[in-house]
Amino acid sequence: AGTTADTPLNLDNEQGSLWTCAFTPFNAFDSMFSFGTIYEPLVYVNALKNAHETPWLATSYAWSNGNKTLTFNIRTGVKWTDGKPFSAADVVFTFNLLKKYPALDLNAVWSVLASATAKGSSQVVLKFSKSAVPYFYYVADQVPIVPQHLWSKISNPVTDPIAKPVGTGGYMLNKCTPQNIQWTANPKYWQPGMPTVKTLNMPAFLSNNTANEYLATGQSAYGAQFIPNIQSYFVAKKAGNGYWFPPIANVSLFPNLTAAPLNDVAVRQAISYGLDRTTISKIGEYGYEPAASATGIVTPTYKGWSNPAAVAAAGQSYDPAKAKSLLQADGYKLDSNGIFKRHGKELALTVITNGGYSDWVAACQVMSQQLAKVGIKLTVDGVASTNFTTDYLTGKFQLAYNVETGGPSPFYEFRQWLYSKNSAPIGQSAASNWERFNSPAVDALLNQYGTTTSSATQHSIMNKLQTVMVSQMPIIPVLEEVDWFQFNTKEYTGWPSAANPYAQPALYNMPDWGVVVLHLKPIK
Amino acid sequence: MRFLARRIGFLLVALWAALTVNFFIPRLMPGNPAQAMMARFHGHINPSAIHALEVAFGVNTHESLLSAYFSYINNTAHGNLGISLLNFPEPVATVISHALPWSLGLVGVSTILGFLIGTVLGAVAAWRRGGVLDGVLPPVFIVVSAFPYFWIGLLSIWLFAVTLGWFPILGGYTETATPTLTWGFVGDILYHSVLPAMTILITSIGGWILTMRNNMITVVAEDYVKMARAKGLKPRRILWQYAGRNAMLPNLTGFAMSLGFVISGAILVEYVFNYPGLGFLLLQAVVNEDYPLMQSLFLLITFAVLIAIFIADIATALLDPRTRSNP
Amino acid sequence: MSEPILRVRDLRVEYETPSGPAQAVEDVSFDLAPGEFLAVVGESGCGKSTLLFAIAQLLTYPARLAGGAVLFEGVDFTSLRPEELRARRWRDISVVMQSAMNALNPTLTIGAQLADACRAHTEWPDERIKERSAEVLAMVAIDAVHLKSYPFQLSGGMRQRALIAMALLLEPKLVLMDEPTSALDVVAQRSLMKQVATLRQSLGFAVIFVTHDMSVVAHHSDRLAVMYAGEIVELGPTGEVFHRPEHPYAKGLMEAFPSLRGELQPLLGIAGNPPSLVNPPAGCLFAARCSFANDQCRTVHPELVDYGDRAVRCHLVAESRA
Amino acid sequence: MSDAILRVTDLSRLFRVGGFRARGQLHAIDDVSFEVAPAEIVALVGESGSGKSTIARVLAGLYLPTKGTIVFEGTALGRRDSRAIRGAMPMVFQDPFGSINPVLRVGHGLLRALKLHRPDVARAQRFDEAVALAEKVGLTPGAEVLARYPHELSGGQRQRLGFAQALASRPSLILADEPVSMLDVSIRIGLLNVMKDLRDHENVSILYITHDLASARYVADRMLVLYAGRLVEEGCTNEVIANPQHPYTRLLMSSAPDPRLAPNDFEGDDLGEPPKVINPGPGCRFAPRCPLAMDQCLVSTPAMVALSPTHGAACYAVVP
Amino acid sequence: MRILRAILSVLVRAGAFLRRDRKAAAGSIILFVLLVITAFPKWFTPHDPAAEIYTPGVGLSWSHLLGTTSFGQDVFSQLVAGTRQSVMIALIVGFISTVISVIIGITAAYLGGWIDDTLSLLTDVVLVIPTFPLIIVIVGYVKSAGFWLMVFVLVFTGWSYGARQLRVQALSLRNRDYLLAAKARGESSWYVIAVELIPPMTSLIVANFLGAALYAVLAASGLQFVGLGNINEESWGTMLYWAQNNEALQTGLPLWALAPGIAIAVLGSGLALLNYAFDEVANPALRPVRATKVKGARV
Ligand SMILES: Nc1ncnc2c1ncn2[C@@H]1O[C@H](COP(=O)(O)OP(=O)(O)OP(=O)(O)O)[C@@H](O)[C@H]1O
Ligand SMILES: Nc1ncnc2c1ncn2[C@@H]1O[C@H](COP(=O)(O)OP(=O)(O)OP(=O)(O)O)[C@@H](O)[C@H]1O
Ligand SMILES: [Mg+2]
Ligand SMILES: [Mg+2]
Repeated sequence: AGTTADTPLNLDNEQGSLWTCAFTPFNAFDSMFSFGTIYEPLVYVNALKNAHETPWLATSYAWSNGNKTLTFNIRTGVKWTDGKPFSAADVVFTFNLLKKYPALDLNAVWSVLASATAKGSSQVVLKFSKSAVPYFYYVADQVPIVPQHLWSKISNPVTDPIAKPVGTGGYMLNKCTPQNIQWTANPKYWQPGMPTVKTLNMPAFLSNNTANEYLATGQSAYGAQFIPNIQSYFVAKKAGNGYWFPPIANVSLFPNLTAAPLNDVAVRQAISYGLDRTTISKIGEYGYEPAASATGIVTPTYKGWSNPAAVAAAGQSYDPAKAKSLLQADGYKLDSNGIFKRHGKELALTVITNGGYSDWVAACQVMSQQLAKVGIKLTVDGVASTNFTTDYLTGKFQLAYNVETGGPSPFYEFRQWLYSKNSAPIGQSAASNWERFNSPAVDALLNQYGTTTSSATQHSIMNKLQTVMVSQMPIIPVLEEVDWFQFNTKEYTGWPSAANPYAQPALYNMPDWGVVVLHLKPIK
Repeated sequence: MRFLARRIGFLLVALWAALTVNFFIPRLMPGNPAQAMMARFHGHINPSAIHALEVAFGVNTHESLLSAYFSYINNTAHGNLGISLLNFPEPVATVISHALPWSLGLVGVSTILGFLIGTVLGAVAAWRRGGVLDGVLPPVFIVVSAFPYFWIGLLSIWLFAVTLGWFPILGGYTETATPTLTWGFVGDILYHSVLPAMTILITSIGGWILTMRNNMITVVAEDYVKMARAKGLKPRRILWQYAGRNAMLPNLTGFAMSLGFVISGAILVEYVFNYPGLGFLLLQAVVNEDYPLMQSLFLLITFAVLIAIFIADIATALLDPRTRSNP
Repeated sequence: MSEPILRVRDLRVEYETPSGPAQAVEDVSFDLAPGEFLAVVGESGCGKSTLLFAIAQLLTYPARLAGGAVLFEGVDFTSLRPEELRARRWRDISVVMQSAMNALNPTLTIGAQLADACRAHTEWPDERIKERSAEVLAMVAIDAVHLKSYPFQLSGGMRQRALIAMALLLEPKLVLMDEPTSALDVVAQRSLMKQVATLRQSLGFAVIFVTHDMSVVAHHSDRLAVMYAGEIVELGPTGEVFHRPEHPYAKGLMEAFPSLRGELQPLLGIAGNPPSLVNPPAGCLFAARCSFANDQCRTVHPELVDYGDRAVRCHLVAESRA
Repeated sequence: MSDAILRVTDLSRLFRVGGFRARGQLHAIDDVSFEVAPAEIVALVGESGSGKSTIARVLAGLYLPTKGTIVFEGTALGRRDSRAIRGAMPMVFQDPFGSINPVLRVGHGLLRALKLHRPDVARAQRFDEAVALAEKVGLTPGAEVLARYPHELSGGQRQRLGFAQALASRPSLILADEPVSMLDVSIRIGLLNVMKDLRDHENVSILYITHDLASARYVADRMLVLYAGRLVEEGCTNEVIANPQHPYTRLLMSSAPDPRLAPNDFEGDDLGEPPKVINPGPGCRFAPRCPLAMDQCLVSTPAMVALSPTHGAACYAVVP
Repeated sequence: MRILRAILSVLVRAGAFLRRDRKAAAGSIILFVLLVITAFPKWFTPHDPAAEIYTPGVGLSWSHLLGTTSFGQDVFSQLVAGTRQSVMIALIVGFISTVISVIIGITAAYLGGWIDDTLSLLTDVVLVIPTFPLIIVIVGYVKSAGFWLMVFVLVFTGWSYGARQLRVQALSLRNRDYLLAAKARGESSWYVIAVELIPPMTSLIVANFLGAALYAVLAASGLQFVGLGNINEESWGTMLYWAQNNEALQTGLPLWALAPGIAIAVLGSGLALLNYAFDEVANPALRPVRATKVKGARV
C-alpha cells in the first residue's frame, strides 16, 4: 500500500526508556528529540562525505587571525516557529548560554573558545584561545541554536524541562506522551518545499527485541537497529526493505600500555596478526561490521586518507605464523598447554567489554578462540555496562574492546586515541586515550593539525600517524563501527545510500537524522 | 492493644531499615551516573561530555555521608524524591507517576485476578476432592508455575503477536494514541494487556490454587464443617462461609505481600512486553545508576509491601476474631 | 413400645486404608423409640463415632457406607437424594459433637451460626430467628448477649451448652450426641447431663449418646449398647446391662473402673488389644482376649441374639441361655 | 515427717499474660506446700486448670518456680539441676500420643534414659536392660516392641512405655501427670495396678495427678485437693473421700459419677467453672461459688487447718 | 550417628512413598536424569559448547540434535553444558538457604523471648524487601555477576521464607510433650533440637529445600536472561539471553530459544512436583483421594 503525505513516518530506535518529553537540545539524552528536527546548527558537516559542509543557519564562514577567529554570516529571513525572527543575537546568546552553564556544553567548546560576539545584525564572531580548526565541527555542526527571546526567560536551563520547544527546524513538536513523540512539519520552514513527510512518530522502545519486531512487522519504515540475521529477519519480510551500514569509526582492542605484558609492542602486534578479522566480523557481527585496518583508517568512508605504505607494512593481514614468530623472537616459549610463556608466566590476558552488547561479547569470544591458536590465552569478561564504562575510563583493564566517537574525518578518532592530554593516570577518569598512550612527537603532530586548513599538510600528518599506529600499535582496531540503518523504499524515497551518502543515516546521529527526514518523499 | 502496637512497631522498624538500606545500597555501587550516561550513548557523543554530565548531575559534590543521610531522610519525609538522572531533568515523582498506573493496572489487576481465581479453583478442587478438577488442576498448575514466566512471555509474543498477529507486540496502548478517558482507549489498553496479563496469570495462579486447596482440605476435615453439613446448610454456604472463609485467612498475608510487590511490577514481564511500568523503570534505573529514581522506587515498593502486610494483618484480625484477643 | 422413630438395619461402614478396607461398623441393627435415651459405650476406636456419623449421613472419605439402611420414620436416609436429605437434616436429626471448640465456626458469632440453621430450613423473619435463638440459649442457661459472642469468648462448658442449644433449635425428634462431656471436668459434666435430662423430659426428643465413660450414662440412659470392634455385643435396658452384664467384654468393662464408695477391691483390666479391623479374625472378635473362649468362639462368628430382656452376641451366652 | 523424700514449701508459679498495658499475672499455683514420703502414692486432684500440671512441671524442672522451695532427697533444687535429679524424679506425661517422638523408634527414649542415668549398665547391656524394663510394664515381646515406631503402638502400650522410661533411671519418685486420663477404662485399670506394684515392690513414690477421684481412691495413700492454684484440702485418701470437709471437695465428690450408686443431688445445679486466677485479690478463691461463703472468706485467705493428724482443710467454715 | 539413622529411616520411608506417588516419582526421575547430565556432561555432548566452528543457523540434524546457534555453536551441547549451572544453583542455593532457614527458624522458635523477636524481625524484614529488585541492585553493585555472586544473592534473599515457615512449625512442635519429655529426661538443649525437634520436621525441611531450589533456578535464569548474569558462562539463562539477543525465535532458530526454556521448565517442574509430594508427606491429610462414588460419602 502506498503512503500518503499524511501517513506518519514511524521511527524505530531502541533507547531503553520511556520518553520524558523534555526538549533541551543540550541534554545528552534529550538532544536527539530536537536537535536536527526542531533546532538547527550553523553549518551541517557530513562525516560520510569527507566533512562536506552545507550552509545551514549560517550562509558562510571564514577563518582569520591564524585560524583563531571564526566569523559566521548568519542567514536572514529565517523565523522561529512562534513567528519571531531569527538573528545573530540568538547565535551569540546560545554560545554564551553554554559558557554560563557548563553542564550544557556537551562538546566542551568553551575549553578553546574565548568569546562569542555579534558583529552587526548578521555576523557572529567566535574567538578561540588557540588555533582550533578541528573545533569548527563542534561549534558549527554540534551546537543547536536556541531562541534568545524564550530561553533568556528560563531560570535554569539545566534542570527546567522544555516542554514546548520552539526552533527554526523543519519540524515542530505536536505531542509527546511517555510512549511516543510526534512531530509535524513546520509549514513556514525556510527551506522551501521541505519537509514532505508531514508527521513523524518516535515510539519508545524498552528493548531491542520489541524495536526489531516493530520494524520487522512493517510498522516502521526507518530503523536504526542492530538486527541479527537481517536478511531473513527483516529484508525478506517485505518488499522494499533494505539496509545500509556505513562504517564511521573503529571498534578496537585498547591495550593497557602501562603494564606488562601489553606494554610490549611485540605482544600487541602478535595479537593483531593473530586476529582473523573477517571471521570475527562474520560470526560476531553477521558480517555487518567490516574488518578494520590496523592503520586505523575507516574504509571505504575515509579511503582517501589511507597511507598505502602503512597498509603495506601491517595492513589487516591475518598471519598466525607471524604472530607466533614475533612472540618467539620476543623470548616467549610455547608450554605444554599450547600457551606462550615467558619468565614462567603464561601469556594470559583478559578483555573487558560491554556485557550489554551481545555482539561485542560474541566478537570477543571469537577473538579468544582465534588467539588460543597462536598461543595467547584470552579470557572474555562481559561487564555490566556502567561498570565497563568506569573500568575503561579509569584504566582498570588489560584489554578493553570499545569504540571512540570519531568525527567527520579520521583525525578526530586519532586525536581521541592518541593525544596524551586526553588521558589521565590510571585510577582517574580519562576522557579518551584510555590505553594511556603518551608520545610527545604524536602530540606535536596532533597540535600541528589543529593549526592548518591545508589539506596537503593534514594528509601528511595523518600518514605519519598511521605509521605510528602500525609500528607502535597503541590501539588494535578490529572491526569498523557502522551506523545501523534500515529503510523501506516502497513507502519512501530519498534515503541516503552508499551512492548518495548525504547524511549519516542512524537515528542517533544529530543533526543528521533531521537532515535525512527533510530529504524523504512519501510514495503516493 | 498489644496486637496493634506490635504491628505498628514492626512497620516502623521495617520502614526505617528499608529507608537506610535504600540509602546505602546505591551509594556503595561503583561508577557514577555521568559514566553511566556515557555508557548509554554507545560512543555517540563527544567524550568531553563526561565533564558536562558530571556537572549536571552534581556528581562531585563532597557532602559527608552522615549529612547526606540526614538530608535524605529529611527530604524523603517531605516527599521530595529528587530529580531522576536517567530522565534528567524530570523529578522522580513525575517519572514514577507516569509508570505507576501501568503497573497498577496490569500487574495489580492480574495479581488480584490470579488470587481470586486461584482461591476459588483451589477451594472448589478441595471441595470436590478426588474429582476431575482436583486431579487435573493442581498438578498442571504446579508444573506451569515452575516455568520461567519471561520465557512464556517470549513464546506468546512470538506466537500470538508476531506470527499470528492477534495481539500488539509492545506497549500499554497503541503508541501513537493520545491517552484519553474514552471507551476506545480503554479497550486499546485492555487489548494491549491481554498477553502480559495472561502470562502473569497462568504462572501465578498455581501457587494460590495449591495453598488454598491445602488449607481447604484441612478446614473441610474440621468438625465445624461437618457440623454445618449436619445442620443441612446449602452446600454453597458451607463451601464459602464455613470452609472457604476460614481456609482463606492464612493466605491473606501472602496475598497482601504479592499486592505490595505489584508496585515493583513484574519486572521481567514488563521487560519482555515493553510495558511502560515501574518494574521496567526500576531495571533501567539500576542499569543506568539513577540513584534517586532507584531509591524512590525501592522505597515505594517496600512501603507498599509493608502497608499491604499491615492491612492484611488488620483484615485478618477483622475476619478472624480470635487474633484480636490472642496476642 | 410405640412405633420406633429410628430403625437401623445391618449398617456397615468401611474406612479405606492403605492396607485395605477397615470394617469400623459391622452389621449394626437396633430400633429407637420416640423419646428414648440410648447410650452407646465401648472402648476407644470401637466405632462409636463412626456409627453416629453413619446414622446422620455425615461420613466423609475415607469412610464409606458399605451397606445397610437407616430408616427414620420409615424413610431410608441412605437412599435420599442430597437435596432431600439436606432438607430433613436438623429438623429430624440434630447432632452435638464431641469437641465444642472445633464444632463451632471460629469466625462466626454464635448468633450467626444459630441463624444459619434457621435460614436453611425455615422462612422465619430475622426477629423470629433472634427470638428463637435467645429461647434455646435460655434453655441451657446462657444469656442472650452471647448471641453476639464468638466461640472463643465462651468457656468450654458454655460452648458445649451452646451446641446443645443449637441442636434443639428446630425441635428435632432425635439428637445424636458424640461424647459431649468428655472435654469437661466433673462438675460441669454432671450439670450438663442433668440439663440434658431435664430438656429431654420437657421436649421429648430421643437421644443416642456415645461415650466411653460408662459412669456418665449409667444414671441417665434407658438402654445401653456395648460395642466392641465395630459390633454391638450387648444391648439392653441400662440397669440390666450395667449390673448384670452377660457378654464377657461387657463384664470386663463393668469391672474395670474403681468406685468412689463401697468396698475397695482390686480390679483387673481386660488384657490384650482389640483386633485388626482390616483383617478381622474368624470367629468372635473378642475371642483372643476372652478367658472363656472355646474353639467355637475362635472359628464361628457369633450373631447378635435377642433374648427379650436384652440382645447378646456371644456363643457362651447362647449356650447358657439355651 | 522428716523422712519425706520430697518437701515442697510455699511453691508459687505465675505466668505473665495479656498485653503491654494490662500486664496480668496468672497465678497458676500459689503457696502450695506438701510432702511425699518414700513408697507413697500421693494423689493430686482438682478441676481442669487448677494447676496440677504446673506443679508437676515445676518439679520436673520444666518451669522455674516463681517462689518457694523444693527439697528433694535432702537437697534443695536450684535453677540448674543436675542430671541425677532428673533421673531420680522422672515425669510421665499426661498425653501418651504427644509425649513420644513420632519419628524415632519406641526404644529411643528408653535407651537414652539408660545412657544418661545408668552408668552401671554397659553400652552392650543397654538394649537387654531396655527389653527387661519394657516387659516389666507388660510390653511383650520387649525386643520386638522397642523396634517399632510409636504409631504402631496402641494408647495403652504407649502409656506403659512412658512408665518404663520413668523406671529406667531407677527413680525414687515418679511425677505422673494424669497418666491415664486419655485411656479407656480397661487399659486404665491395668496401669493403676502397675503403679501399685511399683510402690509395693520397689519402694517408688508417685505423685499421681488426676481429676478422676475414683482412681485416686483406688491407688493413692494420701490425697491433695487443688482449687484454682491453692491446696484446699489434704489428707489420707479414705478420710478425704469418706469425709470431705472443704465445700469444694464436697462438690467434687458429689459430682463425680458413680454408676454403682444412685445419683445424689448435692447443692443443686452448679454451672460455675474454675476461675482463671489473674491478679487475684485476697480471699478464698472458691468463695464466689461457695454455698457457705462468709464475709471473711472474701477478705483473707484461709490457712490449712488440721482436722486430724492425717486430714486438713483450708476453709473458714470448717471447724476442727 | 543417630541423626544419620533417623534421616536414613525418613529417606527409606520417602523411598516407599516415591513408589506410591506418581508426582514424586516423575519429579525424582527428572532430577535424577539432570544430575547424571550434570555429573557426566561428556557422555552426552560430542561438541564443545563454546566453539563457534559449525555452520551457523542449521536446523535439526543428526550431527546437531538441536541445530546450531547463529554463532555456529552446537545448541544441544550448550544445553547439556548449561545443565550443570542450573542444577548446581538449585542444589547449592537450596542447601545453604535451607541450612540458614533451619538454624534461624528453629533457634528463634526454640529459644523464644527476645532472640525470637529479633530473629523474626530480621526474617520479616528480609522477607518484605522485594527480592528481584534487590537482586538486580546487588548484581549491579558487584562486578560481573558470576556463579558465586549469584549463589550469594539468591541465598541472601531466599532463606527468609523458609525460616518463617520452619519457625511456625517449630513453634507448634516446641511445646510438644515429647520435647518436654526429653528435657525432663535430662537432655541438653542442643540434643533436643538436633535429635528430637529436627527429625519430625524433615519433610518440611525437604519441601523447603525444594522450594528454595526452585526459586533459585527461576530467579537465576531470569537474571541471566536480562543480562545481569555473567553472559560468558554456560547456563540455560545465558543461552536464553543469547537467543533473545539474536532473535532466535524470529530468525528461524526457534530451538535455540525453546530448548533452554523447556530445560528450565523441566528442572523447575521436577522440583515443584517433588515439593508437592513432600507437602503430602508432611501433611498426610493432603494425600490424593481416589474418587469412589459411594453411598453416604457426599454432601
Ligand atoms: N480416617 C480414618 N481412616 C482409617 N481408619 C479410621 C479413620 N477414622 C477412624 N478410623 C478407624 O475406625 C475405627 C472406629 O473409629 P471411631 O472414631 O468411630 O471410634 P470411636 O469409638 O468413636 O473412638 P473414640 O472413643 O476414640 O472416639 C477405629 O479403629 C479407627 O482407627
Ligand atoms: N506456659 C503457660 N503460660 C501461661 N499460662 C499457663 C502456662 N501453663 C499453664 N498456664 C495456665 O496455668 C493454669 C494451670 O494450668 P495447668 O496446666 O497446671 O492445669 P491442670 O490442672 O494441669 O489442668 P488440666 O486438668 O486441664 O491438665 C491454667 O489456667 C493455664 O492456662
Ligand atoms: Mg469417637
Ligand atoms: Mg494438666
